[in-house]
Amino acid sequence: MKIGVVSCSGEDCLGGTISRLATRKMLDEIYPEETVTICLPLFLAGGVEERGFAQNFPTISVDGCDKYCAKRATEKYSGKVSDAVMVADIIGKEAAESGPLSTKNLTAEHREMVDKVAMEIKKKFEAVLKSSSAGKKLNSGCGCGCGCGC
Amino acid sequence: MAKSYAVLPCNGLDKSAGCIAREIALRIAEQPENELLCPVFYRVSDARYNKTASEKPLLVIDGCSTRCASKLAAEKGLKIAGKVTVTEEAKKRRVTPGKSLRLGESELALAAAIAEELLREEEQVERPKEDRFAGIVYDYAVYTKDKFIFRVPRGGFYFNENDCWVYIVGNVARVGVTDYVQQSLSDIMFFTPPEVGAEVEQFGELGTIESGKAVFEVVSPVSGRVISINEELLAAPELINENPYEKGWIAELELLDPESDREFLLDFEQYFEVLKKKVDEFHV
Amino acid sequence: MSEETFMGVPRERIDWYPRIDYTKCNYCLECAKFCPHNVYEVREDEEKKLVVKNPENCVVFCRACGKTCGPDAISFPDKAETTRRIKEIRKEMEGNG
Amino acid sequence: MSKKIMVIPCSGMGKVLGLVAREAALKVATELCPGEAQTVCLAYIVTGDQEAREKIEGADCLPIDGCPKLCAAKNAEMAGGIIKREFRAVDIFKEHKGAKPGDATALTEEGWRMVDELADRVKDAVKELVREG
Repeated sequence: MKIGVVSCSGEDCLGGTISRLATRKMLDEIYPEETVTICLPLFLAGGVEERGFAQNFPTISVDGCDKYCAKRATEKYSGKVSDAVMVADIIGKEAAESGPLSTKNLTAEHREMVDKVAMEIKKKFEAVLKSSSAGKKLNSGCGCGCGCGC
Repeated sequence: MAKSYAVLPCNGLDKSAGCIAREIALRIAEQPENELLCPVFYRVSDARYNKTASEKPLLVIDGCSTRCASKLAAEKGLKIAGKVTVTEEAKKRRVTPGKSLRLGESELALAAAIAEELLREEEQVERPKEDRFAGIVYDYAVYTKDKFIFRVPRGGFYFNENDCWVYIVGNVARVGVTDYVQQSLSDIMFFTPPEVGAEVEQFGELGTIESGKAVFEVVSPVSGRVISINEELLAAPELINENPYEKGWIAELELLDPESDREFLLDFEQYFEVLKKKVDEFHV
Repeated sequence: MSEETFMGVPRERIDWYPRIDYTKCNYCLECAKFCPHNVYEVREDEEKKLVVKNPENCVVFCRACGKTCGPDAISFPDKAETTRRIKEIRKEMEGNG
Repeated sequence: MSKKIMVIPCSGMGKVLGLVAREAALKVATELCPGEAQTVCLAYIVTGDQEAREKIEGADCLPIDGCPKLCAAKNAEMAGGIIKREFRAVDIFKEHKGAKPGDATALTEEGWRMVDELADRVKDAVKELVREG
């Protein structure tokens, strides 16, 4: 079973950049085998398969600022999130709302922020993993409607 | 009524086939009412030719199988009324053009013959080109892994273990790749078509498609002679990602040995099992 | 369909796997990184750092790793010949079956 | 001059194409055309908030998408933006066959060169729109 991690786009502020990078860190390094992501705007631009994302996977949203775009858009178009991470609560509102950052200009300080947020995602992730693997089995079967249960 | 045409040749100045293409274009353009589009100028400036190109039926003349002129026409969104590729025409006529960029007698004769035929064919066009594959009914079975969806069409489609499909109507086969290929490659950015007219054996190469991840060789499920390729893929190979069974088909072949091909084809049930196994084992 | 068959023929009877031309190979290892089927093995301590370890894992008629090879050191058997051979084996098997 | 031109990159979480789109947008808005263009956060547009809609409704938009799914263009249009031109990182990739641009987390030098090329094209479009008024 896999868990979805959905980040905001993060175009308006540093919190968004950190949110994206922390999400990538989950996908690339921390739990590469257990995580999937989706581009948030695909809920609208994509098809049924994309909109079904949060129904198929327990999903954690990661937002940079208190607009909570990732959480709200996921819940509006796809399904309820299992938990939500707010970057501003972790690195401070002021830092989070400063200007957006190119990955070219990442400093050690920024990387530290990314790590902190990633750890928070990890914590929530493990909690979600525990509770949902105890629950129903998700997203199995081939969906071909043949009832083969494969 | 003598019709008037817009002629778009390639400008292959570095190959004799390109020079022949240019010669054919000149011959057609010399007829009254016809107009020549310069591909080099067209690339930098839309304004000059857009009107002509949209009003007159367009004849596209390519020198070699790189098909620069066809690609240009596709990029500009033009509808092609008629087209030839010099290397293929030469093969058909069993002529081997010389290497020299200056046209000799036989090259000029070839150019004249191709030009004449192209005009004659177009005179009697108007016959709408019927699409013999228009009647396909698409009914997909779906296998899901994570967020990836793999569709496999039922009914009439056959497959090989190299994840290519074939749909046969009469003596003609349409060929493409399956969702497994398109999902594995991710964003497909390049399509190198097979040469029209070429004979391909079963499991032979039918062009390649390429993404940032890899190059995939289309492995022909049947043996045959390539009679057409999906021109739209030249400008928009992403159609393969959107749906490799419908708008993303690769090529059409005239079958050479359907009986013996059959032996090596999988039907829907067989391929669906192969696909599920591959997805479970390898797909990341 | 069992694991080790291709078109109904036991995989080990089909001669299809990459041949490395060691005079051309520059050990960039792109092919090994690319192939998801563990056909290749990298041996850091040996002179031939790259070997075809599991030829039978190679997908029959797949030549994708060859297209990652800059120096063009990878080749495959002739496809038509291989197809012919597979057909023969199938006939034999039917005869015995 | 009324509103600034909206440069809207896709979210691009999943692929290097998206990261190139995003970095190009950022470069246009902060380095190349800070006076004429601004970025808009696509996720915010997607929420459908009134405030987000007002920001983009009737504005000239230059969506920069990574892949042919065109999230940015489609969502900007749904929110009432006027799409002046569409850019796709994948088109730059097509011009650099075989290049290794990096991944969705970090770009290589080649990846950054593509960012520069894409940003230049967007910049040209911004300048052209400004000239047209």
